[in-house]
Amino acid sequence: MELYLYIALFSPLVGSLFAAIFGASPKTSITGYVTSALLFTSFVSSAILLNYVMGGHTVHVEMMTWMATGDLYIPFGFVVDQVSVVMMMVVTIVSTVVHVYSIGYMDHDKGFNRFFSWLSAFVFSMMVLVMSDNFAGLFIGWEGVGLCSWGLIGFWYQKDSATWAANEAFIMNRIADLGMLIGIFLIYWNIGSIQYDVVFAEVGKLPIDVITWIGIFLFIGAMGKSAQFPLHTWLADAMEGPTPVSALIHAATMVTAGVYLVVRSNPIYDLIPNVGLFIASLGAFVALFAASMALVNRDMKRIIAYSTLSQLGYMFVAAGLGAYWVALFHLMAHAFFKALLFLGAGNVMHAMHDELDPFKMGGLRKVMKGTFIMMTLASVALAGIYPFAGFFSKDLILEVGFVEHHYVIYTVLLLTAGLTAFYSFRLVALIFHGEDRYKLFGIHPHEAYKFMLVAMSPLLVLAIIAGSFKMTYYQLVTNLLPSTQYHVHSEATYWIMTIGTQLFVMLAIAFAYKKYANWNSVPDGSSAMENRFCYKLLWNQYYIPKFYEEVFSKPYLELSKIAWKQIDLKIVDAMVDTIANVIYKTGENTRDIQDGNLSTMLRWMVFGLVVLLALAVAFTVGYNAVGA
Amino acid sequence: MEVTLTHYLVLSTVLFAIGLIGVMRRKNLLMLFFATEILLNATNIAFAAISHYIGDLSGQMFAFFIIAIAASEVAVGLGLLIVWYKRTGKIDLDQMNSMRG
Amino acid sequence: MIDHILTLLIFFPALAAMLGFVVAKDSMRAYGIAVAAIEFALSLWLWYAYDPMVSGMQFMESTPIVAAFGINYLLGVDGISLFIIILATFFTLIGIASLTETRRIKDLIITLLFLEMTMVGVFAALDAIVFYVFWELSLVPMLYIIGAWGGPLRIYASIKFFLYTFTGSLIMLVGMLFMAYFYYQATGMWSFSILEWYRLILPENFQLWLFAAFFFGFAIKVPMFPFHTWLPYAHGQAPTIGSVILAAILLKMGTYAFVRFSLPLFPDASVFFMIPIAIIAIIMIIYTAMVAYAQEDIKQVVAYSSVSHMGVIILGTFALNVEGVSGSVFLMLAHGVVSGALFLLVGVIYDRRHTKMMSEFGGLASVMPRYATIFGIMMMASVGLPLTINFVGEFLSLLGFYKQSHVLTLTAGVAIIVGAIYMLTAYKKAFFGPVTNEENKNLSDINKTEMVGLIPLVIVAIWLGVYPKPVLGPINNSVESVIQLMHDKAQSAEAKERIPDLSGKNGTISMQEAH
Amino acid sequence: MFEAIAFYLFAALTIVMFTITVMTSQALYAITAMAAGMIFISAFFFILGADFLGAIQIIVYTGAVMALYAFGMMFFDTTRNVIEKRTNPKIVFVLGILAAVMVVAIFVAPIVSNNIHALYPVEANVGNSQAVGMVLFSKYLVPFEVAAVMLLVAMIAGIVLAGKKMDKSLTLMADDQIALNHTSQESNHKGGGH
Repeated sequence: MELYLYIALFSPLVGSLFAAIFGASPKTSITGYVTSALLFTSFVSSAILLNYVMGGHTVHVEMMTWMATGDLYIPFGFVVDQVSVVMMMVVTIVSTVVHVYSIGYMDHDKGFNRFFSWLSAFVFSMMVLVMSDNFAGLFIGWEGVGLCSWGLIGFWYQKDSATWAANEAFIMNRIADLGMLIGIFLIYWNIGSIQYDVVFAEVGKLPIDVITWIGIFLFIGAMGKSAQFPLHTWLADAMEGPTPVSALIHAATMVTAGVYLVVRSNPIYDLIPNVGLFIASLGAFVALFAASMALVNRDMKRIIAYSTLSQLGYMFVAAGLGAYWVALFHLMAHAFFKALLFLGAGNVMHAMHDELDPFKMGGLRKVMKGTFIMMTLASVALAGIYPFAGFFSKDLILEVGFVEHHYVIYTVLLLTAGLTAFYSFRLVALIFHGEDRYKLFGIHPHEAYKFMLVAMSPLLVLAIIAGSFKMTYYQLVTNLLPSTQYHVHSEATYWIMTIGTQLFVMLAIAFAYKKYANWNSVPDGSSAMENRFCYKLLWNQYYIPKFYEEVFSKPYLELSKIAWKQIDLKIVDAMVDTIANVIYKTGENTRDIQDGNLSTMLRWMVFGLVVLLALAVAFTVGYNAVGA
Repeated sequence: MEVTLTHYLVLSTVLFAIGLIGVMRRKNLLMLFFATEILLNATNIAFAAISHYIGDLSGQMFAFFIIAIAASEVAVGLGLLIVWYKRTGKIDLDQMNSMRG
Repeated sequence: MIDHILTLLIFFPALAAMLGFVVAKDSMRAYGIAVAAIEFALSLWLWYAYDPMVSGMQFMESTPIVAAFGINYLLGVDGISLFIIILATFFTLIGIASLTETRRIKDLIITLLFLEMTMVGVFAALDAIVFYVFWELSLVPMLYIIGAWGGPLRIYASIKFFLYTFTGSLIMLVGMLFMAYFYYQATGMWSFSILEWYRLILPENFQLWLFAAFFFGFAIKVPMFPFHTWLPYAHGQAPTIGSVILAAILLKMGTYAFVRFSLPLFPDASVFFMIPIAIIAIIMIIYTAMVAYAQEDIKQVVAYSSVSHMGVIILGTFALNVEGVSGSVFLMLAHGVVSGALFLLVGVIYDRRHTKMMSEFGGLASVMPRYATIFGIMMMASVGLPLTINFVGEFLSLLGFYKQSHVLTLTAGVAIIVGAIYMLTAYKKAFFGPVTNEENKNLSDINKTEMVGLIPLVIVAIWLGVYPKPVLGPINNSVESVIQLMHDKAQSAEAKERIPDLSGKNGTISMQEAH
Repeated sequence: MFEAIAFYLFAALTIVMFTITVMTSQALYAITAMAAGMIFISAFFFILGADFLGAIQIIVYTGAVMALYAFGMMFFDTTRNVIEKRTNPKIVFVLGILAAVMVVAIFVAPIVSNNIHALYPVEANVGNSQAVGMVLFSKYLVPFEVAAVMLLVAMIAGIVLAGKKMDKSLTLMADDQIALNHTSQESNHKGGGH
């Protein structure tokens, strides 16, 4: 099985390096085929491993030593257990699909080879992240995906906004990574190892405040990668990257790494329910907060990005409340339908020549039937309608909130579910229904390549049927995760809740359709609604990006300039120069003594003699005084 | 009325001070040379006195060598002085300022 | 021959440089490369012959110079100095091989070979006077390189460089003389041997003063805030090769000397000054990172970033535990490789455009993709991405210091954020965006000569990031003996507690074997 | 008692003589007073039992050095008053006296004298000249020889410097003069057969 593990892990790397060889040369389709094939190989290996793990085994290998000094010992160790294999499956499935899809999507792009190199490198990093058997390995993957995300968001590096977004993403993630690093340090100095098995076995013996700090710092790491408030702004800006990237990285895999971390560290978080509650509360807040921003946004990809953010909030609620398997399940289901949604959006963008404003589309269902069906179904899944994947996972989270008696969280999540349904179908309605507003802009949309749609189909299938794996999945992961079942106590309450939720969601969908299905104009910012305070607040993302800009970015730049021009040049360096100048000036001024007149020199000589004698006397007197 | 080493040393110092004043005061090079001779002689007295009172001949040896050096100094110094005088016609210290820094 | 390999390593380049005067100008480059290659091969042989299991000094040589004062020509290497010596020979080779300078190349290569002698000498010397002599001698070739091949302000920069570092060294010399005097008082014999000094347990107040004296010499060399201002001028005016050697090797003399002198000689003072120095290091990290962010000249960005990273090295050194000190020694190598490479890269674009202003660039990624890729890799290494050489060192340094202070480490950890900020911003300014400047449109990508210098550095940066063990192992063994020595010598209770006792460490070794 | 009277007498005389040497504006007075002072100093040597040194003092100083000065003065026009520019005479005296006071203070403080031991003690049964000779030709033989060579060198130097042909000497000419002289000599060489 070790062989399969290595194949699953390293074939994306091989693909990446292969594509990198052609990185600077013009498009060669072979890079796309090779990387996709290698990704598929990785997927097959993961599937074999899944099968093996289902048999109750786990695979644990230690490839080689990485760092060893003092008491520290960090190997490159990989583990395939019930949790990591689920993640591996999600990652390989989505990335295989995205790779194949990208062959079509990036067809005309000059950086075709570079793109595949980055994309496969990302998959490799992600695999390292999920398969590592220690926190340092996790951190390698953690930073690796950050790097690839940087490279892919800024893929179109000629665009200033893209590179800006890339840097923003990287730096924001770095802030969080510092937290994670500190968490790792804490673990090391308190436990003496950062291997998962050792840490989880020993963590219970630590004082509670230490565990709390560990939990907090690790979660700070998770907050960055999963774009939780207040480090969320980068995710929406990351939509500058090519759409397959958004699908793979910023929906299905990388952003869920934070959830994975919390799930993986469940023995730690189990000991600190207070931190768990904080995580859950933050998750619920982000769910609502992100959904509200999605309501008014006019950028198709950003809307989906906010929806991702919102769903990540759901996952954190589950994870924070100790329902780790539920969180992971939603992670999985979400990966499928959200990737599908993004890829569908990619098709639309292609058709609309990179137009992102859904108000400028409309009526596209006529020309893009396949995409229309897929996106609608994905939205249905996202909204959580029975029997799609979203129903099983999302409803479960609501139940968790209810069963754990966190009614506020429950209410917030319920409300968010309604909002989710509304904005999802607002998007679908605006894009595919109504009048053909795109004609105003002289665009002739066309459906994407067939093979792209075919490539998307596995995701469609999974988005529909993933819910049915629930019990198999449950049995699998509860080998490792706490196996709490979340059942509402009375049958009646359960049904009322479920049906009520469904009705509420459907109502929201219906409202969205009613409002937007027959939209016929492009808003120009003059309508009454658009000038309302609430709308403006949401439209400007609660002014948070502006706030960051004004409070952090600009002052930092200003401060840096002050540090350089005022402090470094005018104080620190000037001080050094002053000392040098004083010495120089002293020489310059005292050179008059050297007027060449021997008589004067003789006087100075005698003067020096007198001074020396005086010193001798003084020291002798002093010495005698002390000596006596 | 015992004459002690201190007496000699004080005498030596007084003579040395006179020489020192001469060195600083004189501008005529020849006169300056006289002053340096006084300095040397002042130290010689000190050496001889110490030699006597300690009962060690080293002091006298030093004085002896000082006299030798003083003699050579006069020979070379006067030679240079004559050269200088022939070149400039003056032996005034104030005019020797080619070493101005 | 292996018994005298260190002497050979030190004086071979110097002899070759002397012979270089008679070599024809046209064949000077080949001659220089050949000499540097032989020297590098010798240093690799040194590594091969080095026994990584032994923690003490190896290949020791001793010849009395001034026997009455205990001054000996005493050489030796341990895990701490071994790799810095290799780094020095490696960079001299790379520097000469990828030399693009055309003015008076013969003089330049001869100077570089002399510089190589002094660098190897500093790291191999175990006698304080020999160390001091090489330490000061190293200033002369560098002064000449900056002063003769530098930019318009080269005279100012070189004099500042020389006088500033020289002043610090003088204070250090006073410290050394005092140290020898204390040794004389304690034992009745004169000795300048560092190894002999190690055995001396000084009273704490003596330690504080001596530590301070040594500190000035080292801190200016490192350069630590607020003594760093000579460095931007030196880098700004120095030719590419000068900056590369300066950043890669010469700065390491300071940090190396901290590990070689300050820690084992003055354990109590090290603990006493730990927090203040850590604070200086943190100021250095964050403040210079901010200054780097404000720069308009790409070489200055790299120069200040180099200062910022030196802060992490200092922090790791004063972690006073095996993890931190090993990490800081490793980071010295990493910093050498990465900042050396970055200076080489800046040199590449400077050769083409004769400007270092980032506003003049922009969009270089599309014109020079290979250049952008290598720059990107090195930038990411500088930012401290895992699996690059810098990460190992930074991780271990910060990890080590975390044992001493949580809050300070958290603050120092900001390094990874601010480092990303200035590096990414600089990269964005230079490489991303559309090509706006006409002059940039037809720039040629990296040529073979430049590749020769850069590719090995990329390989090393990634190889040692993925598999640092061959280097980290010997470093670890030697550092462990240093830490144990410090623990045994420490007098105050605080120092005993801060510096871990490794004598009962067999348990962990067996644990490692079990893995 | 006799010793004390002699000491004070000669001390007073020496001081007076040397003061005249330093203060007078007549070169002849100065040299005369100087010569007298030298002879008076030799008296101290005799009092101190350093007979040989006393003899040397008279021979060398009053005989050789003073004669040299006297000859030297013939070169200069020293019959007139020596005209000197005085600047800050007060400083001169203050410094000189200060120096004297300091040295006296150091000498008077009895710290040094206790620690000095005789390395070459005076032997009671031999005379001073004999003792001096013994030390001079054993311990101080090399310095003595060096001093002899030095005197020889000084003599030659004095002759060379003050010698007659010195207006041709290169040390005396300014650079351009030398160049001029040199070329003229060369041209002489070429053009002349003499």
